[in-house]
Amino acid sequence: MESIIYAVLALGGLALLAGITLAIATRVFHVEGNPIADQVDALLPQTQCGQCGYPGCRPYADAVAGDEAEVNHCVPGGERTMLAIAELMGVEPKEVEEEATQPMVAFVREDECIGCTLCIKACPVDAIIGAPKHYHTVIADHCTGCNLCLEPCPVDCIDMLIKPELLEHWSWPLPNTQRAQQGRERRSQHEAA
Amino acid sequence: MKLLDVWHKLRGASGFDGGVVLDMHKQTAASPIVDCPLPSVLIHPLKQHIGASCKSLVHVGDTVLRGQKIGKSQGYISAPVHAGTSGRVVRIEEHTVPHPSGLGMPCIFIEADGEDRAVAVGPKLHHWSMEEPAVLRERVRLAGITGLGGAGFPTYVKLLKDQRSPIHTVIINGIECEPWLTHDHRMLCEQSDTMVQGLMLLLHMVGAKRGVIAIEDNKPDAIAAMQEAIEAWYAASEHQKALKLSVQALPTRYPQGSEKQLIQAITGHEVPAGKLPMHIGVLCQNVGSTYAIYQAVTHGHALTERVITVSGDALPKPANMRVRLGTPMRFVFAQCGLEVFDDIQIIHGGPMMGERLKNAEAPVVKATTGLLAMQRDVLLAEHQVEEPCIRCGHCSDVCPVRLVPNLMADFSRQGDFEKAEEYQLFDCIECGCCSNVCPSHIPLVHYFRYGKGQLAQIRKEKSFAEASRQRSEQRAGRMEQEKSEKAARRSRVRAQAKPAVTEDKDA
Amino acid sequence: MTEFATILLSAVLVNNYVLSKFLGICPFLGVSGRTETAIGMSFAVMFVMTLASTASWLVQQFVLIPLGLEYLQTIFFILIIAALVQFVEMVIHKSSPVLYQGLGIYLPLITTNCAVLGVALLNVQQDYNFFSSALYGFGAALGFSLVLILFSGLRERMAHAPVPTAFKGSPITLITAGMMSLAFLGFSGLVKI
Amino acid sequence: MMIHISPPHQHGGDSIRATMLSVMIALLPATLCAVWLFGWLAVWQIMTCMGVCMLGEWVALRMMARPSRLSDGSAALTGLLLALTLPALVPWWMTVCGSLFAIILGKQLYGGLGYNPFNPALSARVILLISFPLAMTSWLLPAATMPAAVDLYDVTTTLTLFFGGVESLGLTLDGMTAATPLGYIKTDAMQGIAVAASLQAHDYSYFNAFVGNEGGSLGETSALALLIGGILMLARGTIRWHIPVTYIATVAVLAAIFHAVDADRFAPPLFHVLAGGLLLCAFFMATDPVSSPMTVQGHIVFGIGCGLLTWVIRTWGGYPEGAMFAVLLMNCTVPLIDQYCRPRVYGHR
Repeated sequence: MESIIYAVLALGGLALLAGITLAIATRVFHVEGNPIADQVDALLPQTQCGQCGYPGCRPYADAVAGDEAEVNHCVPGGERTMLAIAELMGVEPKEVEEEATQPMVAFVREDECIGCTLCIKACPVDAIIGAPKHYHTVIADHCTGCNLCLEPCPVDCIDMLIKPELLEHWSWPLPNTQRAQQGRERRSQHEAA
Repeated sequence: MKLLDVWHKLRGASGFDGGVVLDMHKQTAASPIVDCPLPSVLIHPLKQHIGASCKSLVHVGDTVLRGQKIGKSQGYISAPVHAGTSGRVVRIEEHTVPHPSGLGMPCIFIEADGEDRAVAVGPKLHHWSMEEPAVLRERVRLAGITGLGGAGFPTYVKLLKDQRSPIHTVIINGIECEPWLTHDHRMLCEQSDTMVQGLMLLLHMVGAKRGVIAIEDNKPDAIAAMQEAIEAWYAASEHQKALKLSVQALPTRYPQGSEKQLIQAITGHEVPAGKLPMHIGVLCQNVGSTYAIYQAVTHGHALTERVITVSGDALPKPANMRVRLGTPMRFVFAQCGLEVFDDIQIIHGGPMMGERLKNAEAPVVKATTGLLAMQRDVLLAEHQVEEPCIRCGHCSDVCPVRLVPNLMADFSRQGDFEKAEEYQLFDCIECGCCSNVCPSHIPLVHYFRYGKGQLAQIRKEKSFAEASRQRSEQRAGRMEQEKSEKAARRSRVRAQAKPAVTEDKDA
Repeated sequence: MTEFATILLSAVLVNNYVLSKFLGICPFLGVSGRTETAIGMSFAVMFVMTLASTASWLVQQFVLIPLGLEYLQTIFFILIIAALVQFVEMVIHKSSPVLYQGLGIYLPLITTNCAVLGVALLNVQQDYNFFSSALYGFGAALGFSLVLILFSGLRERMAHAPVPTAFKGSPITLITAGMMSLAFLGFSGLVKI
Repeated sequence: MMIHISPPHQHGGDSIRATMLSVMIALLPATLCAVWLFGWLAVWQIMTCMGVCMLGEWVALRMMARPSRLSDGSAALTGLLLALTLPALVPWWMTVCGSLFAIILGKQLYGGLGYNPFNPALSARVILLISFPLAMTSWLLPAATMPAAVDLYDVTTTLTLFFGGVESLGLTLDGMTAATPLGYIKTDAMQGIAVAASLQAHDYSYFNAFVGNEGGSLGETSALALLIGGILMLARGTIRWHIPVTYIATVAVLAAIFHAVDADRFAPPLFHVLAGGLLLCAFFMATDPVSSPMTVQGHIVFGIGCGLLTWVIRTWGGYPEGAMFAVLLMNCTVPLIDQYCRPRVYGHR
């Protein structure tokens, strides 16, 4: 009997001691905020297109950081962004649902534009300029190709054009050897496995 | 690390690290420079240098003179483009240029009138030693001179006199370490007096006291010619003994002619990463550039012609030629007896750093050092099956920048570009030594170019995303503000018992 | 002095916890994917193991033996280790969020790392005094770290190798661990205990 | 679609096959020496190893539906290297097992040529040593010192020995085997016999160690043949000098220091350099490009590490010979060495 009491007391005492130490430590080493969301946001392409189902990149970043969303919803970011987020979050990579197409840029057919300003309000990055009753113009360098201006346009005068390939923007593709292609495949398999 | 540096110094007889000894194929070493005839149409791309593109100053139908500025430089690092001959502008449109992508860029087409009337960019300055260096430098800028060694960096930028790091040594780069090419060799032999004059001019422009003409020891005739010219100059001008001119013969080893490696070989100092040679007080000029600078200053000639080597194992009559810029390559090859290009690969530049071109339609530009017509089946890529890396380390042995090429290539292949950058991918000078010695035939340089391109792309996307974010946040803030203003106004409206109708309209 | 050297050498090389005692295999396989994470884990394990071996020695000598509660050894030791790991986790979360993210689930798993419990129990078994047990704990952790870091280097190199499909992932990892174990057999007999 | 091909367009002409061939040529003296010492038995061992390695590689690649790589000679080289590390008397099935270990476990499972983190031949050798300790430490006497009953230059005798073992000739191991110098000084040291006395008792001579007339694996005994091969490779630029030189120098320096301190317990440096598989490992195993570091600095670290471990295991370890363990252990460290031993890049401080 006595030994049981000793045992209980000793174990309880030690547990209490550990508990108190940990309680104090929680206070001392408390971590503020969620720095992960900022890091996720930094990886996103900031097109603000909403294709992920969230109203912009920051909300999606918050959702991913809070484990509320999968890492594979960013369409314009494509595989590279998905892999980067998956690595940051330490989760398994997932296939990107829709692969983004070539980079696009919006273009307003000015002779058809009625100057309604609806697209200006829709643009998430202020890339369309123009006054009411005047032609609107897309600043091509600012356009993220998010398609959000297409919907509100009452006269369908906005086109999405493929960004032209310029000599200055050309960069070397992967070498054409078999091994080079295999290397890339292995990489993606490895990330996915 | 210090100990290693000592070791490098001890070993330093050959000057720089790594490097390879190549088959030189200098068939045209003894062929005098000949003039290439003027073609009927000259094609001038609007960007022939590193830096910002030029803006066309002429319109279709305009008549121009040789040396007339037709492309205006935009930005600090840029060089204007001049008409190659007198004639009429017939077209301004996209045309293929010597670029590995095979893409085109806007070019000005000039139909020659055959008279070849010229206009100078300024008065002749035969007594340049009386002139201010800044005046001479401006002349170089106006003449549109870029480095004629292949990279095409605008020359006047290098001639800047910087108080913080005064230039003490001017090196004339007569190394010509690329196989096949011999145009610098011929220039040194045929224009040795002009070279000495040009070196004097450069010394004057940057205020340096030491001038070195660096030549690889496989060109003994050039070394002898330059030595003779310098001795003659010393004998002629008693009063300028303060200047030290010399010819330095260096062992034949590729890439001796790479600017950074040459500077290391001659001065023993390394150009710090991300800096230019001027930061360690050295100016390095190519033989062709020196000649062009001298011509621009003394005669007011714009850069409208250059000397190139036309060679290759598929070319019947290889030659060193003085070619008008803008001459279509097909025309140049025709002068050397090559009309049909079946199974022949054209290389723009030397075989180590030159680019393969898809066809012979592109014009000769400022950066053209040579044109090679090679039998396809002798080229590396034609029988290159990339095998697994056996980590033999030859690539890092021969790397003049002391990189670890196979690991960098591996990271690039796997898409791990950040890691490749950590291994100093951007310090690679793409000399091609590593690919040349690789027993597994791995196209290492290609991987580096791919990696560099992707990294640049990622960076561009990052900065675009950052800008988009800022705009998006501004917009969100603005909308928030508008919303709260609206709400405030509405509550104000509600608080006032019977508001005026007009006020409501405002809201 | 010789005794301390013997304990240390034996724990690090000859009787390496991972390669010859097969303790701590879970984190050894789990956290060895990247060298940086492995180094972080090594420090965490070194800290925990050294502290755990000393703390358990103290508890053994001053609580369990006087009270005759040696039969409660396991539960006491686990309590101490669990509390220690919690503490370390908080410290790392505060001081290095990236490392915290990288270690992921394996940090709390140090609790159930048999190597930590093993070192505490072996200390008792071998009747070490206070300094010896601290040294033994540290040495064992050092050996664990050495092997973990070397192994992470090998795994990083293997990550992109064209390993046959059937051997991708765990199989080749275990084969490599076996090869390392073979190599470490070279140290056998180095220290006579 | 345009295919983009980057410069350079000129190649120096080096190839994997040439590299492998060059190593094999450098191994020729050691191989001939093995045949001289152990007669036809050496031939059977070497042929079995090389044949099984090449067959194993062919089958493995076939099963994985990958292109055959037999023509580059890497499998043959692995077989030759493995054979040279085996005692002459190893039964044929062990040789076969070892060769398969080397090619399949040591190489193909990791993805084939260029990806194996451990030297295939050495890993197979260690697996055999640990699995069959007795057979792997029974060192046949060289032909010159062999009892007359056994003629190693006779085809049938050696074939019987190879396939049937010693028993099939009605002999026992005792009369035909001898301990290696490293082996007997270790056993004698345990009984408190001084090194010099032990060497004298076994008629050790530096000359025999140099030409190879002593117990040991097929290709490791003759320092002369290995040196010729090593110098050949150095001269042809197949390997760099850093690993072998630092490796051997480290062993020699350590041995010299300790020998100077206590000559009775520690063997002299020259003995260490000539004994066991040190030279074979230093010139042919440690320099295996795939499993050694990339850079010169890495090579120096690697060589010193190998030397240190070799000497430590020989002197204090349970095994008499530490060279192969040392190389294998250092193979583990190669990725880290590669990461941390990089030369200073041009223009960086």
